[in-house]
Amino acid sequence: MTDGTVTQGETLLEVKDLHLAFGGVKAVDGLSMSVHAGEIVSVIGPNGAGKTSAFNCITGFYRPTSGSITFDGRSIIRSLPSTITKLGMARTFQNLRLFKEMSVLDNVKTAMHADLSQRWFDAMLHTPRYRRSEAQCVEDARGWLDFVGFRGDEDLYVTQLPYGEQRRVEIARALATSPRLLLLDEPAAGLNHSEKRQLIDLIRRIRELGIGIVLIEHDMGLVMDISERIIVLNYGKEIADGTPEQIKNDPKVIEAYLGTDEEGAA
Amino acid sequence: MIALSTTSTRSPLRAPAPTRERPQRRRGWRSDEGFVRLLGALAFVFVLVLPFINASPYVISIMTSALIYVMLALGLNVVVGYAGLLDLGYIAFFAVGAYTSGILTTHFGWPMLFAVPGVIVACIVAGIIIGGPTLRLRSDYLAIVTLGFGEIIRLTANNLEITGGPSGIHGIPSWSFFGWDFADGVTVGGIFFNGKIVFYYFVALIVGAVGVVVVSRLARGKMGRAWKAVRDDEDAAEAMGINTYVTKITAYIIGAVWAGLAGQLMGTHLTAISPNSFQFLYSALILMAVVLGGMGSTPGVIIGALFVSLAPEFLREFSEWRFLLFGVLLVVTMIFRPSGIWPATAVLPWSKDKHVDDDDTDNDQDPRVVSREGFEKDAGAEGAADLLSGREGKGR
Amino acid sequence: MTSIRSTRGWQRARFAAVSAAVATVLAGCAGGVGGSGDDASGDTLKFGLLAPFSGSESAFGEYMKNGAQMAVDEINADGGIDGKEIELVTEDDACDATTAVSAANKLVSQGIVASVGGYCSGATLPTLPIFLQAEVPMVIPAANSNALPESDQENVFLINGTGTQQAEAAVKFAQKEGATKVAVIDDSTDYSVDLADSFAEQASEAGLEIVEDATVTPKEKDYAAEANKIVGSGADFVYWTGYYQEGALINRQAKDAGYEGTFLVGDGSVDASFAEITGEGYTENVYGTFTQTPDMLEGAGDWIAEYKEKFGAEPGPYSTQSYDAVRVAAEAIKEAGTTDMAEVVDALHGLDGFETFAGPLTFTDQGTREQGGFAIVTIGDDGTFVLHDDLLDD
Amino acid sequence: MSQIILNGLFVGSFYALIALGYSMVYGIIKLLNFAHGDVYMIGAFVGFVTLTSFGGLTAAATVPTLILLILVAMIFTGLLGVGIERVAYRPLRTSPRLAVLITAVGMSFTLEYAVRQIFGPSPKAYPVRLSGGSLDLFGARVSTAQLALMGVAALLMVVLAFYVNKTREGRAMRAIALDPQASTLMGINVNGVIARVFFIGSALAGAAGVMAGAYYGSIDFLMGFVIGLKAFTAAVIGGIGNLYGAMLGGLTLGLLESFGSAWLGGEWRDVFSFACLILFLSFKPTGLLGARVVERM
Repeated sequence: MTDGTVTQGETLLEVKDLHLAFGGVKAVDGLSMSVHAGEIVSVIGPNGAGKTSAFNCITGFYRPTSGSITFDGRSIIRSLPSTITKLGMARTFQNLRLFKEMSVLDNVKTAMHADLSQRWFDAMLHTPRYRRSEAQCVEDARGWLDFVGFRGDEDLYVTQLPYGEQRRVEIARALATSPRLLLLDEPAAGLNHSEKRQLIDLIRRIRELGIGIVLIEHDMGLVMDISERIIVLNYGKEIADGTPEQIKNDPKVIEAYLGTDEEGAA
Repeated sequence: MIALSTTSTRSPLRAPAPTRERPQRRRGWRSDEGFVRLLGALAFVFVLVLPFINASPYVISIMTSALIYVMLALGLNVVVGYAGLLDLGYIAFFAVGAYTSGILTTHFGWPMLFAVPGVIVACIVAGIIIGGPTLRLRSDYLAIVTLGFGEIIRLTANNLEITGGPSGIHGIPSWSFFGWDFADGVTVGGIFFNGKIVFYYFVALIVGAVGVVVVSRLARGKMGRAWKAVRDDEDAAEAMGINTYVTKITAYIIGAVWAGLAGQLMGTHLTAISPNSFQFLYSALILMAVVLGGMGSTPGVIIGALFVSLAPEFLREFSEWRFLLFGVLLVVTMIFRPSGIWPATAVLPWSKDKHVDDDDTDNDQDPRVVSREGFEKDAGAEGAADLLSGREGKGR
Repeated sequence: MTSIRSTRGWQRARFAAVSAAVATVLAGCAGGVGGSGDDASGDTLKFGLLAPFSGSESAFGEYMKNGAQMAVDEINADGGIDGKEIELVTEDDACDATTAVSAANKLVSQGIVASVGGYCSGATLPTLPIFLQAEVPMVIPAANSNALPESDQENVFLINGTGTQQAEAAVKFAQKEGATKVAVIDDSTDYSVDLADSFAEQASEAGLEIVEDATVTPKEKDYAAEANKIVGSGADFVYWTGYYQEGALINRQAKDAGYEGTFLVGDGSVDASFAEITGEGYTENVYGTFTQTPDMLEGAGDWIAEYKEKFGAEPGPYSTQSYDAVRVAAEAIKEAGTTDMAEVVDALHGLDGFETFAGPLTFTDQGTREQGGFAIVTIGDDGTFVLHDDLLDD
Repeated sequence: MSQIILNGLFVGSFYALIALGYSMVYGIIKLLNFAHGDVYMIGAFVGFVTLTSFGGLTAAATVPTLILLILVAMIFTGLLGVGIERVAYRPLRTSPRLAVLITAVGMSFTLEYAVRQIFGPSPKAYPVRLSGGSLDLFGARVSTAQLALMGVAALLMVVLAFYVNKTREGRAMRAIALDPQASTLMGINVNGVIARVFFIGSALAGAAGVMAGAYYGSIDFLMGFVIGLKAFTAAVIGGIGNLYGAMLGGLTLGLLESFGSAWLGGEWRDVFSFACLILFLSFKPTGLLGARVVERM
C-alpha cells in the first residue's frame, strides 16, 4: 500500500551510550544501536541481558540514567510514552497487556486515539463529525484486525479469546497507532508451531507496509528466519551486530550464550 | 547518519480496508443496547408520571433526593468506574458546588442561574488542586488524598464565617428565569404544579435524561475509550498514544463539575446546607452505590444509587443497620461479584447465543473462534435465575 | 461497544411510550398533582419528632425520643387531648440537611399536627419552610441556634434557652467568682459557637477580659494545644460551650497542664459522663450552666425512676426538654381546641408560666423563652451534676 | 515552645505506632489498609471489655493492669488483623488495585459499625486511668503518665526494629517487600509472612488503642477514622514502606500539628495536617526516608 514511501537505509532510531540503573543494578550499561526504516532487526541476548529494559527506555517507560535516544532525528529521551507513540513508534508488551474489560474492537479503536479528530462535545452531542470519525475508526480497526488475520468475534471481550488470538489483537492494536517503527517484545512466546509460522508471515507483511520492526525474541529459529540484522546484548551492552549469518558464527555471541545458561529455542 | 525527516512527522500509513463481511449486529429492543434504552425509557416515563400518581411532599422530596443521588453516582462512576480512580472524598465537590452557589446567591445576591458558571469554575479549580499533584502518583495515593480533601472542605466550611460556620447557609433561593420563579409554581392544562414539583421535574429531566445520556455518550466516544484504557492498563494506554495524566485529570474534573452541579441543585432543593451533610459517610455511600450497582455500568449505577438513597426510607429498621450492612456488602461484592449487580459487561440471556462466524475448523491453521455460549459455560458462574451475567469470567 | 447504530426506531418508540403514559395519567390521577391532599383526620393526634438516630449524633436521638414518649404516655393516661390520644411519630434526620428534609416531608405526609423535634440546628433549619407550608407548629426542644428565631417564622418555638440567656448566667457566675481573665472555648458546632460568641460579647461588656477565644475540632482526643493556651493566657475562668465528650478531656488536660481556675461548662456538657470521662481528682472547680434538671426538682426522682423503668437507661441530654416540648404542644392544642396552626400559635404565645423542668415558661414574640431559667450546677459526690447556685439572689 | 514540642512528640508517638502498621503492610503487599485505624479503635474497645468484665482489674494497681491490658489487646487485634487479611484481602491478592482498596474501605466500615451496633454510638468512659504527678522538663510540663506511654511506644518500636532487622522472619519480610516472586522461589512462605506482618502491625495499633483509652479516658466507635488518616499522613511524610520513616513521620506530624494548632487555632489542626499530606505528595512523594524508586513516567 505504501511501498516506497520510506526508503530503506534512513536511520529511524538511534540509541547512544544508554545507561539505566535500578539502585545498584545496571540493567542497561552503555548500549548503542540504530534501526533503519523498513528493516527487521532482532535484539537477542540471555535472560537479564537488558533487552526489555532497553525497550522500556526507548519507548519512554523508563527514564534512562544517561545516554541519548533519537527517533526520526528528534531526541525523545524526556518524552512521555504517549508522545513517542504519536511520533510513530509503537510497541507490544512481553506479557500481554490488552485492555481486559474492553471488546476486541474497542481495544483496537483505542489505539487510534491520537488520530481521531472528535472532541468531547462531539461525543456528547453526537455531531456529524463524531459519527464520521467513529465510522472511520471502526472501519480502520476492522481493517487492521483483518490484516493481522483475526477471524473471531470482534465484540467479544479480549479475555475470552485464546492466547494466540490475543497476541494478534495486540499487534493489530499497535499497528492502529500508525507507527513507522514497531517494537515487538517476545511476540512468539506461548504460540504453537503453526501460529509462529503465521506470525512470521505477519511480520513480513507489516514490513511490506514500510514499517520498521524491532523484535525481542528467544526463539532462535524465528529470529534467524526473518531478521535482516541481529543485535546481541549481554549485561546491558551490545556485544555483536550483524546479519544472522555473522551472528551465528560470532565467537562473542557463542560465549555469551554458552558462558551463561544455555538459551535455546523456546 | 540521521536523515532529518520532512515536514510531517506523522506517517502516511493508512489502515488497510476490511477484507471480510461482518455479520449484522442485532438491532431493535432485543439488542443489548436497545434493551437498556427501552428500560431507561420506561424508567424515565415512570419518573415523569410519578407526581400524577402520588404527589405528597414526602414522595416528591425523597424522589428528588434520589435523583440527585443518581446524578452524584453517575459522576463518581466516571471517576471510579470508567477511569478507575478511587475518589473517597467525592462529596467534597458536592460541597464545593453547594457552598459556592449558596454564597453567591445569599451573600452576593446573584440569581441562581448566574451561579452555575461560578460553581463550574470552583469545581475545576478544586479538581486541579487535588488531582494535579496526586494523579501523577500511584492510584492509591489519590484515594487517601481525596479522603483528606473531603475532611478539609468540611472542616473549612465549618470554620469559616462566609460559609455560615457550623449552621451553614440557609435561605438559598430557588431558580428563577426572567422573573418567573420555581417557587411560584406553574399551571399547565388546568393542573397546578407547585414549586417543589416543578423543581422535581426540572431535576428529573436534567438528571435522568441529560445526565445519563451525556455520561454514556462520553463513555462511548474517544474520551471514554481512553478512560477505560487507563483503568485497565495504564502503561498500555500510554503506549497507545494516550496521555494518561491528562486523561485521568479530565475524568476527575468532569466528575468534580458534575458533583458541583448536583450540589447546587441540592442546595436549592433543601434551601439550606450545613457542613454535617458533607461527612465522609456520604462519600462512602455514593461509592457504595457505584460499586454495588456495577462500576462502569450506567444502569447498574442508577440502580445502586436508588437502592442506597431509597432503601433507608422504606426499611425503618434498615436505617440503623445500613452502614454495617453496606460495609459487609462492599467486601462481599468485591470478593464474589466485583462487577456489581448489573455489570458493565452484561449481556442479555438471548444475546448469549448470538451467532459467530462459523468458518472455524479444527485445523490449527485457522485461528480458533470461541463462541459466547462456550465461554459462558466455561465461566459457569450464574444460575438460571440470573437474568444478567457478566460476559467476562474474571474475578469470580 | 458498537459505535454505529440507528436511533430512529428507538426515538419513535420513546415518543409513543411517553404519549401513552401521559394519556393514562391525565385520565385519572387520584393522589397525584391534581388530586386531593393528605388525609390528616383520624382518632389520634400525631406529634412528629425529628432527631438524629443514625450518624455521629445518634446518641441524642434516643434520649429525645424517650423523653417525648414519657410525656405522650402521661398525657394519654390522663385521657389525651379532648379524648384524642397522642401518637408520637419519630423520624431520623441524621443531623443532615438532606435526610432531615425528606424526613420532615414524611412526617408532614403522615399528617402530624405538631413537630416536637429538632436537635441539630443545621438539620432543623431546612425543615422550617416545610413545616410552615404544611401549617404545622414547631416546638423545638434542643436546637437553639439564633438562626432559628431569626427566620421570622411564626410557627417556631424554642423550648431550650437561647445562647444569649445561658451566656448571661455564665457571665453572672464569673463575676460572682471574682474572675478577671476569662477564656472561652467552643467545639465548632453551631450551638456551641453561638453560646461562645454571646458569652464573649456579654463578658467584655461586663468588664471581664477575654484572654482566649478558641475553637477545637470535636471528636478528637488530644486537646493539649488548647490546654496550653489556657494556661499560657493566664485565665482564671474557662467557659466551655461544647459537649461533654470533649469538655471532659479538655478539663482534664488543662488541669494536667497546670490550670487551677474555674472550669464552667455549657448545658451540652452537663451529663454524668462528664465526671466519668474527666476522671477522679479532676472534678474540682467544675461548674455548669444548666436549666433545672429533674434531679434538682421536687418529685423529679420519680420521673427519673419511671424513665429508667420504661427504657432501661438513664435519661440524657434533652430528655427533659423533649418531654416538655410534647407537653407544651399538647397544652397549646388543648387551649386552642383545634389543630389549626394560627390558633395553636396564638395559644402558645398565650402560655404564661407553664411549668417545665427549666422553670416557668412564657414565650417571647420571637418564640424563645422569656426567662432562660439557667442555674449553676456542680459535680456532686456520685459524679452527677447537682444544683450549686440558682443565681436568683440578685 | 518546649511545651509545644513535647505535646507534639507525645501525640506523634501514637501516630508513629499506628503508622508502622500502615507502612509495614504497604511495604509488603502495596495495600492501603484503610481498616487499620479501626483496628486501633478495636484495641481500645478490647481493653474496655476486658476491664468491665473483670471488675477486679480496675481495683488492682494501675501500671501492671495497663500492661496486661495492652498485651490482651495486642493479641486480640493481632489476630483480628490476620483474620481481616485472610478473609478480605487474600482472595483479592491478584485482583486490580481498585478492588482491594474498595474492600479495605468496606472492611473499615464493617468494623466501625459493628462496634457501633454492639456498644452504641455514645462515647464510653475508660474504667482505668493513668494519672500521677507531673514534672518539669526543659520548661515544659509533662505528666508521668505521658512519659510512661512514650516509653512504652519507644520500647515497642525498638523491639520491632530488632525483629525486622535481626531475625530470620524479619529478613523474610524484607525479602518479600523487595521482590515477592523471587521470595516465593527462594522458598519463603509468602502467605505466612504477610499474615505475620498483619499480626504485628495490628497488634501495635491495638496497643496504641489501649494507651489512648487509658490516657484520654473516652473511646468511641469513630475514634480510629481521623487517627487512621493521620497515621497514613505520617507514613507518607516519613516515606511509606520504611519502618524508620513511619516512626520519624509520626513524630514529625505530631510536631507539625502541635505548631499548626498553636499558630492557627485548634479548629484548623486537621485541615493543616491534611494540607501537609497533599503538599508532601506534591513535592516529595517518597517522603523523608523513602527509597528512591525508579523514575517512571
